[in-house]
Amino acid sequence: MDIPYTVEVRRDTGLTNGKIGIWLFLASEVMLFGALFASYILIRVGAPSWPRGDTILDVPLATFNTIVLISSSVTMVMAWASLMRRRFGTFRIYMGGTVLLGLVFLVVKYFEYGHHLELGEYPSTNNFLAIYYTLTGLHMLHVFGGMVVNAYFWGPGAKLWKTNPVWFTNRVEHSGLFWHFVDLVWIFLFPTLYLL
Amino acid sequence: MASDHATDMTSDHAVDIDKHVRVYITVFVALMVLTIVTVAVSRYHFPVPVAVTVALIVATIKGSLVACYFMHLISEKKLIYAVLALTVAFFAVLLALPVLTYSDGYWIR
Amino acid sequence: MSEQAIGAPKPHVTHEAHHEELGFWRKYVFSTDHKVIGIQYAVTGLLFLLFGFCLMMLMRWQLAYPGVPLPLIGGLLGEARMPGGTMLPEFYNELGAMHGTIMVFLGVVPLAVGGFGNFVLPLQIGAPDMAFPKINMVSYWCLFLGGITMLGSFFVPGGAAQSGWTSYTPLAVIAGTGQTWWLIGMIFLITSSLLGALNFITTTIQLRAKGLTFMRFPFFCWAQFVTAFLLLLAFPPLEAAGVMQLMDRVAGTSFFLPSGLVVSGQPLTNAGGGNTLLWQHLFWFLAHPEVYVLILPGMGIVAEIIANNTRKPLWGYRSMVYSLVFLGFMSFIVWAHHMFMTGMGTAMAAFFQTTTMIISIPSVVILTALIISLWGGSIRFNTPMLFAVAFLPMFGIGGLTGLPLGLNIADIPLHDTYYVIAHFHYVVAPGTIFALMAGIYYWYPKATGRRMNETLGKIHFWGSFVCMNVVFMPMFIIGLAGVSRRLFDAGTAYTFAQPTMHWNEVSSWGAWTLALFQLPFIFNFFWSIRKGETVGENPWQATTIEWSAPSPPPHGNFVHAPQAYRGPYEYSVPGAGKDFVPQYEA
Amino acid sequence: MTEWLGLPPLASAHGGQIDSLIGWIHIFMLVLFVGWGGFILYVLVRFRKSRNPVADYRGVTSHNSTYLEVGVAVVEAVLLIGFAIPLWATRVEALPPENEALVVQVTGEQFAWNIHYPGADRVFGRTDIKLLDLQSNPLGLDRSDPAGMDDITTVNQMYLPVNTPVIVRLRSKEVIHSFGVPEFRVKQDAIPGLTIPIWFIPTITTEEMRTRTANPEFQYEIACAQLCGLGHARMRGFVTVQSTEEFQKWMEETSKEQAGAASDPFR
Ligand code: HEA
Ligand code: HEA
Ligand code: CUA
Ligand SMILES: [Cu+2]
Repeated sequence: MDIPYTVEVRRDTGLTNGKIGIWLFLASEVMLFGALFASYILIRVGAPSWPRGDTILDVPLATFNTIVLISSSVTMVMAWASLMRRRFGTFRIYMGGTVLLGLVFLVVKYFEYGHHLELGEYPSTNNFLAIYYTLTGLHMLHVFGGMVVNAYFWGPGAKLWKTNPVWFTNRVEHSGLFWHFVDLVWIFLFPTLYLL
Repeated sequence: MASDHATDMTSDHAVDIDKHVRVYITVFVALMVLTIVTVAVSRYHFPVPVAVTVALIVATIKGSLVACYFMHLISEKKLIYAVLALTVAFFAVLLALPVLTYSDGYWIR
Repeated sequence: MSEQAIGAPKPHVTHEAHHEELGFWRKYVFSTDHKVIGIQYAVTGLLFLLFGFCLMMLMRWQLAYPGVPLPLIGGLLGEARMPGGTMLPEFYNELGAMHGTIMVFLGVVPLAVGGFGNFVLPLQIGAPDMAFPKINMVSYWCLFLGGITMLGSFFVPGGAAQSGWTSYTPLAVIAGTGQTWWLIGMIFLITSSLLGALNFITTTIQLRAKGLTFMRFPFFCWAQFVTAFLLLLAFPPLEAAGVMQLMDRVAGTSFFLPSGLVVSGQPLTNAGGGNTLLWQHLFWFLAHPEVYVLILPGMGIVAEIIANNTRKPLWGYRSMVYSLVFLGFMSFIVWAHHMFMTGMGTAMAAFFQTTTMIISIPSVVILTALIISLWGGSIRFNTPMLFAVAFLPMFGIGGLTGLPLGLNIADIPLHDTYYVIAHFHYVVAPGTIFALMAGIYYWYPKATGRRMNETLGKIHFWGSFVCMNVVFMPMFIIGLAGVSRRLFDAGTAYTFAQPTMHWNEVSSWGAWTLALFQLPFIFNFFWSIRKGETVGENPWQATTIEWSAPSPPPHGNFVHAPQAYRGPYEYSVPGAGKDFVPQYEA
Repeated sequence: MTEWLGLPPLASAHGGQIDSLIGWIHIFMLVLFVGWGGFILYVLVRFRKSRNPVADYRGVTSHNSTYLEVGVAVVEAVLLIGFAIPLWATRVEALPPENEALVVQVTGEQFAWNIHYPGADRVFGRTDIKLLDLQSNPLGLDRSDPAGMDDITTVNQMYLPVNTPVIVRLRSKEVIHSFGVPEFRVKQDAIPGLTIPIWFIPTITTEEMRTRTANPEFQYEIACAQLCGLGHARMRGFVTVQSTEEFQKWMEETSKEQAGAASDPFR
């Protein structure tokens, strides 16, 4: 038995199940990060003094990472576009690129964390670092999750392209939506943590 | 539209997709520029309120670009808009939380 | 969406190939069939309800006879918990915290949302299954892991969480290991609920049968739909808070720890600068919507059963639906009525009191509509109906006593006393639990093809109805006398508590008798699977779509896709041949 | 009018208003409950299947229930705007001026109430965590600070003058406690990191209350209302309400005695 509207859209909503599902998921993600941002503001406002991000954190490195993540968003959407144009080869390239860029991001983060830990700057040191580690850490988990999914569509998942291209394209679009959201979160994390 | 393409492989829309791709590139460039801008601005240590407003405005623009074009929100179905509207409302409540806490009473430290 | 898309080649492999026969494991354990998952959820929920009840019966001994060794059982629980059979305060606090947590997150939510939602909702909207069967399975197993974690926490050194189900900081941060397990367990449970919620919403929107517009929904579907949104949007903030408390505990951060804390004479070695109230805000931001998550499915069930057994349409269906949606929306902006005594100023207090009073109105509207629906009916008093009718006054008591709590000047003497305990138990225990029992008796035939025994059912009902009131009515008296909750000795130390002590005894005996009256139910539940009277598709002559499927429904539910031709409750239509015109009959 | 509710005997100035609000809202609740309850019973009997075999498709046609709902809303609005909000405002904003009131600092800790009086000079002495000693000096009060010399600190024993406004400054050392005195109709969480003032006017001395309640052991008790750990159930303080003279006498004596004890070199 097949579930209706996994591939074709339902007439009255004009949407597939997956599309609605991913957006609902993102909605809950918004509330998750929303709560963290709210906590950040609340604690910062309450604090007698608060360090400027760039006095502690490495802005150039983070800027580089921002660029990496944004580029990965573009490759992601290009990957989807190539499927729309029925160019599976280019899809592979772009998708591979997306995954690699994600990897670069994680590697950079790894060194960033390592650096701070060497300097003895732990989450427990002060609330600025506490927030920094918590927010970026959670975001990092999201990046990792997105990478796994994308890698799957790049590799084994791509089999679906042969049997049901439409469905495959949809799934890539949905994992793309998640990936862009992760990028979007970073776009706000970057200034709030590093620049202010 | 854009979202429907997912379910629409007819070649005459390929043209349409090309248009999209061009948009993506422009957005990409814009995002890069804005990134540089925020960093640059933060170099001059403006007073916190100014810095915050600028940073947030830029971030919001970047965010909306990603949401509208990469995530196709610019042309989504009503249903998705409805869900997001609801979310935004409660998100606002969340962000009001600090304000509440420090507005009155003895919650202020 | 182009024709070609609609006519796009159906995937050869759907999520999993149902077509060939599945093995035992895939069919009954790691199943993706919403009915199997629903039953898994329901049974898990019931077992946890029973477990939570057992914890509470232990506590009730200590409350009735503080410091008196508990015969037999007391000895078995070990020196660490009940040396010589007398309960230690740490163990009492464990039991209290875990009773609350288990009842709410592992008992009622899995049964009401996971169980009834999964089993009934797709059938009622005429769907072959949930929109995302795999995610559905994952969400159940997340719940399972969460449950295991919570149970496991009883055996870690220092025992389970002891800081109440509210886990207020800083107490929870400086508490023992059990709290860490609690937090991890909660993160599993939250994930489970989130996955479930997005699945329900998508299913409801996408998989509705042809002709089933939202205003033709059975009230139960509406209730589940709104509930799903509450879960989806209210739970993430608690997840965030949970992560932060976890950080505070394991990584030594100070999100919830202000500077300068001195624990038993020793300054706390942490950075400080956190905010204690932040936790309460984030917790109640979830936990108030959560309490409506506990009640709304119950209301849905009651509405179904009342319509069916009065043999007439619900009165004021539309107003009920609007109230429901409004209720759901409002429930996000009343949370601080749990924090009236934390020192809020006039403006905050005014705001949250007002919203709290406003949110009580839709409940009044819904209750009123349900009561008035009885008028003019031809009322059949079968077991489901008895539980459903009893729900009304019980929820009435619980709800009405919410009002004094909602006016914070009146809340001053009542806050954190047994009055609060009584208030919310009237809504969750004789309220929600009764509604859920009604639902079990009502949909059991659909799930098993057999009806539960009526006589046993009636014994179960009358016994529970009397006992519930014996348990909780005294708590109002105790609370009004000013006795605090969470006292491991029921307030023995306090002079003003003395006059209330005997009421604790009454309440406890009520609770233990209540347990006895659950035995017929438990027996009935298992016995009827094999021995119950067999029934056809539609034993209750009901109108909603789930009754058009065979009982029990096969995989894929319907022989051919159903269609809705009219509203959900077309009973006793003048001029119609029979006294009910099903939604699904042309 | 609120005896039937079984609230503890009332012994504070503002408590009366609270009681009457509680009384009225409970009457309102009873009316609703009895009304609807009666209605339900009647309907269940009148429309049982055996008596009414055929249900009426339309049911109730009148919309009187709407008036009821509006009625409920109105009553709630009145209670809210007429009583709750203004009364709360007087609780948190109309604090008496400190020079006319007795200011006491109460610091909760696991599991005791530390009571701190500023003494005759009405100024609280400096406290310092380094001086803190659980036995002799739980608040770490600095006796060498001139302001601190005449200060009085007690554990779990609070003395108050009758008919005098009292401002209690609530604080906590580690976890959240809740300062509740049922007879005074006061309750307030003690939140670590915050200092929260509450105020009330005791109207009945302990002595008088003993005669009234015909209980020679009667004591006003401070009950901790917020779960704060193992000793939560035992975190009990006492309030002794005395005539102003008695209170003054107590304050002078204790002040001397504690100052002496602190300066005593052999101690
Ligand atoms: C299902 C759960 C549930 C529900 C539905 C409610 C409903 C309400 N609750 Fe309750 N509440 C809890 C669960 C619930 N609550 C829990 C668990 C706590 C304690 C948490 C903790 O501290 O551990 C709590 C605590 C709590 C507090 C905090 C008390 C304190 O800590 O000091 C407050 C304060 O405003 C409150 C208010 C209300 C109000 C105004 C409603 C309103 O929505 C009620 C509206 C309903 C009505 C007004 C009744 C309408 C019916 C009729 C009019 C007809 C009745 C008559 C007949 C049928 C015969 N609740
Ligand atoms: C849904 C929520 C829920 C439910 C249903 C209950 C049900 C009950 N609760 Fe619970 N309780 C809470 C939520 C709940 N409670 C919370 C949140 C707290 C606060 C905790 C804290 O302080 O942090 C609390 C606290 C609390 C206290 C106060 C403890 C204290 O403050 O020190 C007491 C005291 O008597 C109590 C008693 C009871 C009793 C006697 C029941 C009875 O009604 C139990 C009835 C149960 C049943 C009737 C079970 C039926 C199920 C079956 C029989 C299973 C059958 C199985 C199969 C068929 C497989 N509860
Ligand atoms: Cu201090 Cu409870
Ligand atoms: Cu609430």
